[in-house]
Formats: sequence, C-alpha cells, structure tokens
Amino acid sequence: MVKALYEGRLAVDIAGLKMQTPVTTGSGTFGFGLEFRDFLDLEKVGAVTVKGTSLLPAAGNKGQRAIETPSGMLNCIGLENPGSEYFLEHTLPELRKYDVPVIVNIYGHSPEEYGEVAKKLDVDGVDAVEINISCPNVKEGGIVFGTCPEAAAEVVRAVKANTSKMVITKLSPNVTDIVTMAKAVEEAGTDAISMINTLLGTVIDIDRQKPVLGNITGGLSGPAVRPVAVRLVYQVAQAVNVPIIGMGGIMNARDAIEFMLAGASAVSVGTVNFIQPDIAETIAHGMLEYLDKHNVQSINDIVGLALPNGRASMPYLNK
Amino acid sequence: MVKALYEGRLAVDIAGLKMQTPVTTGSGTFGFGLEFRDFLDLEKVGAVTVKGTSLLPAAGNKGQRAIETPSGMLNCIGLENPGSEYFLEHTLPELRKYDVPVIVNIYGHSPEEYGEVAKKLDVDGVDAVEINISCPNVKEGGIVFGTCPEAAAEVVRAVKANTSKMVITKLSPNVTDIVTMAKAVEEAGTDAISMINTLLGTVIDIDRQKPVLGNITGGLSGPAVRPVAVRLVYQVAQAVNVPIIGMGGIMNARDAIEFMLAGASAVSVGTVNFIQPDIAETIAHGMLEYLDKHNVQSINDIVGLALPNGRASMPYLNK
Amino acid sequence: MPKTIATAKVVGQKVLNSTIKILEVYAPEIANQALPGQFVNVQVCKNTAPLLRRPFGVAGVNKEAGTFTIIYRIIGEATHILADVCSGDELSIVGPLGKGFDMTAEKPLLVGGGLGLAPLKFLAEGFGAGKTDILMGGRTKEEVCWTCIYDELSDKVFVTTDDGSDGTKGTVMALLPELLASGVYDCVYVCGPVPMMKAVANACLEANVKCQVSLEKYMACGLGACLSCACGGIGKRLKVCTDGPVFWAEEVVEW
Amino acid sequence: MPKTIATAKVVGQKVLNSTIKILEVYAPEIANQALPGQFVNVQVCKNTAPLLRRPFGVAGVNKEAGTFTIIYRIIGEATHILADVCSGDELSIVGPLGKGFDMTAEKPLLVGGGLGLAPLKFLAEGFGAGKTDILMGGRTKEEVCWTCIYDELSDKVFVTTDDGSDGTKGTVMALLPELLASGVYDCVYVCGPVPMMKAVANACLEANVKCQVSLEKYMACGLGACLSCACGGIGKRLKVCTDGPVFWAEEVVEW
Repeated sequence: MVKALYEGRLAVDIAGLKMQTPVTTGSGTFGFGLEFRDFLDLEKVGAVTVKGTSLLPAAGNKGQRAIETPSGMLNCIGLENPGSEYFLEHTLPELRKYDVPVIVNIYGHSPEEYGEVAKKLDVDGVDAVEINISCPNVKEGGIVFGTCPEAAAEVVRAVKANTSKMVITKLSPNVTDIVTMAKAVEEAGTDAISMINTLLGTVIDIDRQKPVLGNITGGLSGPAVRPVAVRLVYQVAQAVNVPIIGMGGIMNARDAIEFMLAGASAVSVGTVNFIQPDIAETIAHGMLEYLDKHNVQSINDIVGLALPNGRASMPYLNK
Repeated sequence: MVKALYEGRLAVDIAGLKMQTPVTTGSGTFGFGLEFRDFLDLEKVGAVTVKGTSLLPAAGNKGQRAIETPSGMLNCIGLENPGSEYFLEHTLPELRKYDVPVIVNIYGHSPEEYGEVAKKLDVDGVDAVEINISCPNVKEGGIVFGTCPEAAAEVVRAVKANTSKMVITKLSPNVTDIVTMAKAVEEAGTDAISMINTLLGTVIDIDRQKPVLGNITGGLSGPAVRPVAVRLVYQVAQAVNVPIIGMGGIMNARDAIEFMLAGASAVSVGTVNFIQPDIAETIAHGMLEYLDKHNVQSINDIVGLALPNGRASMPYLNK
Repeated sequence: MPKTIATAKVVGQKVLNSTIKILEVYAPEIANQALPGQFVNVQVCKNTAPLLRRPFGVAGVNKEAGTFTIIYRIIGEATHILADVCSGDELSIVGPLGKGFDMTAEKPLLVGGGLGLAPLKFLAEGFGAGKTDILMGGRTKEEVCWTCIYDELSDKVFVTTDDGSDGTKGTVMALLPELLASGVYDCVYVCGPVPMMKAVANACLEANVKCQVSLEKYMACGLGACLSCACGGIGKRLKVCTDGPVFWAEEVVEW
Repeated sequence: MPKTIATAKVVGQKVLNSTIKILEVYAPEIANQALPGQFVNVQVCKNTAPLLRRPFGVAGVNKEAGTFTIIYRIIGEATHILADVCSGDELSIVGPLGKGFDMTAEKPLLVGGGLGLAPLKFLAEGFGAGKTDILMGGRTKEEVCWTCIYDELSDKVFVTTDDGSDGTKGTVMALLPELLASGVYDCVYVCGPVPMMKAVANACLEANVKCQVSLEKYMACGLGACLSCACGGIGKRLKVCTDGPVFWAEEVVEW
C-alpha cells in the first residue's frame, strides 16, 4: 500500500495476514463488502470477511429468518449463498478492485467437501479462508463439527491440505469446554482462531404458539452475548499459540478494545454492521483515541493486558 | 388453603409440590422472600425459592460482585449465605408464618456435603430442595458438577438418599449437550428439573484494563439470555419424564408463557425481581388474561404447545 | 443514487387515528433522492434494546423543505419510542433503500390495506394529483380513515370494509374484478397484507393487467447483507430489501 | 416504614454545573417517609437496556408539595436518559431504601466530595438551617460549586481543592485535623470517595469524635436480596443497601 493508514498504529499481522486496522467483518453480516461501499471506504477496513461460501449454491432456510431479541438477534439464514463458482466469476473480480485483504468464510457437509471448497478458493485475490465448523456433519448424522474436537480437527486438516492460504477456524460457543476445541484445531494446523460464532437460541410467538423462526432455532448474536464471548476469548488466549480474532456483540471501539485486552489480536464486527453500516471503518478512530489516552503507540501493545498475568499469560505472545 | 387463588386456573403440581401459580423465584434473586413483603403478598407467589444455602456460613467473593451488561447482568456473589443452621433457626420460622411453599436451593463442594445439607433441611416448613450443581467439585480439582453427567448424578443420588422432600435439580447451560445432563439427573432420581442457571461471562474495564468482577467471571442472567434458555427448555422437554421449571430472563407474563409453551410446567422469575419487586405476584394477572384471550381454562393446558408435535412431544405429559 | 446515514431532525408528528402516526423529518440527502416505493431504516434509540433499525416505507417527500414523512402503527417497543419523539429530536436514518415503483403507467389503479397505504400515498403523489384511482380495504371504518388523505390525491377512491362499516362490504376483491374488467387501468400497484396482494396479483394475471406488488418481510439490515428478507424468484433468489421491495407480480415465485 | 414502588411524576430539572443535574419528582409516598441518608432506586426506561434501576441518595424533600430531589452526574447510559426527562414524564421509583443518618448530634460537621454532597444536603436540611458546618473537597473549583447550596443551609462552609482554584489547596485532610481539634463538633458525617471517607474516619477515631460514613457500592436490587453490595462488618456481613448505606465508621471492617 502506498501509505500506511493511521501511521501504522492500528496495523496488525494475523499469522501473516497483514491488516491496516485490527477490524474485520463477521461473515454473513457484511455481505460481500460491496453492499457497504456507499457507507465506508472498503480500503479502510482491516479485512473483508465475506459470507459463508459453499461448493454449490445454497437456497438457505424457508420461513422467517431473523428476529430481534433483547440486545441481540437470532438468525437462521441457513447459509444461503450463490456458491463458489459464482463468487469466483462475479464477486471476487469486483472485490479485487479494492486494496483490502479478503477472507472467505467456507463451509461444507463433510471434511472432503470443506477441502474441495478450500481448493477452489485457493486463488489470487483470496487472502485467507475462515472455516465455519458450526455446520451439521451429514455423514455423521448431522452432529455439528464444531462441538466435537476430532471432527473439527478433521475439517481443519482437510482444508489445510487443500489451500496455500492462511486458515482461520471459527469456534462455536455451544460447548462445555472451548479450550479443548481450540487446542484440537490448533493441533490440526489452523493458523488462527476466530471466536465466537453464535449461541443457539429460539423465540416463541405466544399468540401463534409456535417458534418464530422457520428453522425453529437460530444463532444469537449482538451485544447480549458479548460477556460470554469475552469470557471465552479470555480463556482461549491463555491456552493457544495462535492469534485470536475476537467477535461477539462488538458495537463500538470500547467493545473492540475489551476483546483485545482479553487476548484477541484482531476483532470482527458483525451484527452492528446492520445498524451502523460504516462501523468497520469508523471504529478505528475510537481505537486511536484510546491509544493516545493511554500513551500507547501500537494497538498490538494492548493485546492481553487484562489477563491474569497480563501479556505473559498468552502463549502466543511468548513463543 | 382456604380458597384457591384465581379459581385454581393457575394452580400447578410439580412432582407433588402444589403451587397456586406456576411462578416461583430464582434462587439468589429473591433473598429469603421476607425482603419483598413490602411489595407483594408472599401467599400469592407460587413458591418461594430461597437463596443458595450451604452447611456452614459462606462469605462469598471479594471485590465487585455485579455489573450490568446489555439487557442482562453478571454476578459473582459467590453463594454468600448464613448457613443452614442460621436458616433453620431464624429464617424458616419467619417464612412458616406464610402459607406458601418453600423451596430451598442447596449446594456443597462434594456429594457428601450436598447430602448433609439435604438431611439438615429435611424438616417441616421446607417443601422441596433445589440442587445447585453449578459448583466446583473440590475433590475433583474444582471441575463443575454441572458439566459432567456422572458427577451431577452422584450429587442427585446423595441428596435423594438424605431427604424426604421433593428434589429439583438446576441445570447449567454451559454444556455441549444439555439433554445428556438432563437424562443423567433424571436417571439419578431427581423429581423435577429447573433450568437454566447462568451463562458464564465477563466484562473488562478498558480503563483499568482489568476484569470488572472480583471473581473475574460471573453468571450472566436477564433477558439477554432468554432465547438460549427457551431453546434449552424446548430441547429438554422433548427428552425427559420429569417436569421442568423454566427460567432465564423472564420479565413479564409474555416471557413466562413463552417458557411454558416451550415445555416448562412452571417458571421462575429471577433478575426481574431486582427491577419489579412485585413481579412474582403480578405476573399471574397477565397469565389469566392470556388464558381468557385463548379460551383456555387452566395454565396447565398450554404447556408444550409450541413443541414440534405439541404436547405429544413431551414424554412427561404422556407417561 | 447513494444510500446515506442521515442525522434527521424531527419536524413533527401528526395523528392519523388512534394507533397510527405520521412522522415528518428533515433530511434533504434522503428527501431529494427518495422515489415512490423506497424505504428508510430508522434507529429509534441509541441503546441496545431495541437494537435493530426499523424499516418504514417513505410516505411522501417535500423536496423544497428537504423533508419526508413515514407513517407507522404504534404496535411494539420501537414504535412506542418513536411515538414519543418531539420536534427537534434527532434520529439516525439510513436511506433511501430498495427499488421503487414503475412510473410508466397511463392510468394506474392503487390497491392497498393497512400500512401498505403509506408507500402508495407517495406513489399517488408521484403520478400527480388526480392521476390515480385507489381501492382500499380494511376490517373496519377506522382502518380506512386514509380516505381523508386519498380524497385529495386520487381521482376515484373505492373503499371496502370486512364489516361493511364503510364503502362496500367485503375485501378489495369485492370490487377489483369489475374495476379490472372496465379496461380503464393499464397497471395495478398493490401494497398490503400478503393474502390481499396474492389475490390482487392473481386477478390482474387473469385480467391481463400489469401488476406490481410491494413486499414486506422481516429484515435486519435493509442493505442486502443479512439475507433475512430473501424470497424465491424465477430461477434465482430475490432480496426484498435491494431487489425489491417492489416487484412485478410474476417475478415472485415464493412469497 | 414500608418501601413502595412509586410512579413518580417529574416536576422539573435544574442544572448544577456542566455535568450535574438536580431532578425533582412528585411522589408523596416516598417524600413523606424519606429520611436523610436514605436512597431511591430509579428505573430510567421501560426497555431492557439499561436494565437495572439506578440508586440515588435523596438530596431533599418537600413534604408539603409531596416532592423530593436527587442530584446526579451525567456519566453513563442511564444518566444520559435521565438527563432528557421532562416535566410531566413518569418514572418508576422504589424507595425509600436503606438506613439514614443518626440525627442526635449537637454540633455536626459534614464532610463530603463529589456526589456525596447530595445526601449531605438532605442531612443539613434535616438538622435545620445554620445548624451544621460543612467541609467540602474537590479537584477543582467547578467540583465544589455546591457552595451555592450550602451557603444557605450550613453555618460555616470550608472548601478545599486539589489545585487550589478555590478554598484551601489540598484535600479535606488539609483542614479536618484542626477542625476536629477545635472540639466544636461531637459528630462527623462523611460521604464521598472511599479514600476521603477512610481518611476522615481515621482522623475522627484519633480525635475521638463520632463519625458516620455513607457507603456506595455497586448494587442490583437495593433490597438486600442480591448481595452485590455486601461488605465486611464486625463478626458479620453487612449489606450497604439495607444495613446501610450509613454506618458508624467503626462498624465497617472491610470497605
């Protein structure tokens, strides 16, 4: 890039992925990035994470797909997407016009399928792939990859074997022991961890006496889940040797900084994109104010400060 | 009781515990009930569930013990309580002046200790005990009883062996598979299940760069968690043969009815007691309005209506 | 025509009936661009509950004054807050959003019910006073109190109510067939409850009259990102927020 | 003296300085019962965020009018909402809560800083105009603008500021020892930041002058149920909300 944004004070390097700010976008909450061009400068976003992409097009779920809940929302889009073919032909060329890293969130229904998508997307213009392991494993009768360490590890290995790109694995919070999950995917070779995916929830329409969502359950996101997300990042940061991209209910710079103090090396904004479509760019300004207020030069220097022994608590920072 | 409240339309029988309304109070959110006498008629509450009681007095955690979060709150009181001795001598006699069922929430740090508290509280005036299994198992190096089916079952057996009272087991939501937990405690003999306990979370003070809570993490409660709680009740109701007392973010009659449609036979109001101290009584009126609107005689008739096959989905209703 | 996040200043609110209010805000960047059929996404408060913006069809613009209006029913948490905003208050509003109505009709017939009559008002103004006829249906007289608005705007105003308390007894389908048979109208624009829109669309198909429908589906972003409002089109998926909310009736396969 | 949930009607708000406002509400059931040192728990909005009520010390009552006042700093989500309430608005307020100050002192010295000066105002009024002396400390002149209130209420008004912009330079401890040594005061009432209260309590202990402290701890219910605000007493646990907020200094072991 011609010139570093913000004198490079917000620049981070996530397992080789160079971002001008620590802020990327939650998969499925920022479309393909292009939808937000009216509101922000895509080149001032740390990285654009595009929506979950599968080998073939997917129509998603029928019925109502979203509902607001107290300080949050449930969604059951069902990973609707035009498929990897369409993405490579129509979307990626558009995105390549912008000087911003592109992370493609991918999913499949078997480790093999994950591998195929990863191979298909191993092309110029794609800077990293993020594995969505919160999907039912069709072969294993629909149990979710993200709740079983072995299954998750198998998916990560399948993806790593089929791509030259940096690989991020997105963890599900719907588990008893997230640290075991994190170590399993680290062991399997993931280059970074993003967390958290949504919490499973439902809302019932008491007049119709039926669940509101067509899929019955949906994923809970938004500020309601932030305390849970920060706690999980706080735990995992003390256990793994890979960087963490923290997410879950970030609404502003304060919240983003909270995740970084808890051990996240970068953050992702999700639901807030629906409310403040320019947030992925503007949040950077609040981060700079914070650095100035605390006399810190680089955003990297605040990562993990709130851990029991501060940054010494993070294996990743002490390799 | 001289006369049934509300012509008995809200009366429920939870494994032998007869309640005049389906509304009880979340342990730790209603003190010993006596604190709320200025605001409501204790005899118009379905049952009073008193705060977590241990064999000996407990001082609880140091530092800040609560913090508000978006549509919720975190607490790390640390189960401070005056102990079973004090409860029996000073509190219970006061409570016995009221014609209302009393449920005592109990906890220990080993199955034996749970058993001892249960035995101590196996007295007149106590109508049921609720087991808090979300406590660290000291013998097992602090892993939480509530996240391990065998450990939870052991606690339930220890309590059942030491009491003649109806036994409720309160499930933790911080598990991968709540159905397995529910079946384990059912197998071990619990008479009813209450759910959910709080979700583990934390908040970081970005200026002090430290967790806000003295205990670092706390339990998340309030409307923020309601979609998760309803989803878990919805799942467990389809799997067990015992009644469920649903709780988690109930703020009003609509929310209480939502839990019952999802399969709860009774409900518990928690955090809302801090905001509307009369809610445990007043919520009944909203329930009656709902019954009238839908031409239903008894609140029991709406339990489970939102399940996939309606009430037929509940083993408990089809024994 | 770029979408913007406007800090709109509330000009004032009027009451249409016991549950419906008309809100006028000053936001030239939106007022100057909005077309009939488009909508805006309003943030009713800065706290996290209610969290999401709420979408409202633009009910009219005053380009000279730089203002536009939305018409809403006070029904939930968000609209109760909205009902309390006063002249001078600021609201964050994203817009204009979506695609508007086709404006090429020679003699348009508008058909609407409920809040669907709000975007149709802007459409009637777009065609010009007296250019459109309107057929409105409601359950009761109170629900069709919109006549006070359309008497000024439209040429002929046809009314139906389920209980017969105003106009013809029945739904809009009690009058639509003969209106279509008259051969006067070359395009029908319908916005209202889904059953009404489906019935009208089918009637137009049979009568071989063009028909545009304005769909409403629960949406989180209004920008084509969240896919909450997706529906099925011919051989492709449609987004109500960006491909619509206005569609030619035949475009929509799965409503 | 029963606690009640009052639907209080806002009488009006006054500005004390750039960040502090005085809110007066009509709620006779609370105004007629509240004693100096007690507090109320205010619900600032009906939505779920902010969720909990916010506790504020009662700053004064007008029994004839049935009103009372609270004084607050506009600092967070809740107080920003509170700052916008207008005359006529309704607020749900629970109170009166907690135990108040001992009123038996012959010659009381009030010591306070920050918002701690709010409950002390009610205490000064309780003792009667001119009956109390007050020593207030702040960082700057702006923080001790409360003199305008206490000049009317108290006899002698002593002021200290960290930066010397008003009164004596330093903290209240710059003046307290000699005031205690004067032997004029038989009881000191302190409400302010914890370091100030600890220092004052210790000085009183040394000077053998009785001292009451009014503690502030994060609380969720204010009713003695949640135990968020528990602290350590002599051989027992104390609840700031029901055993306090006012304690004799020696009662509190772990602040």
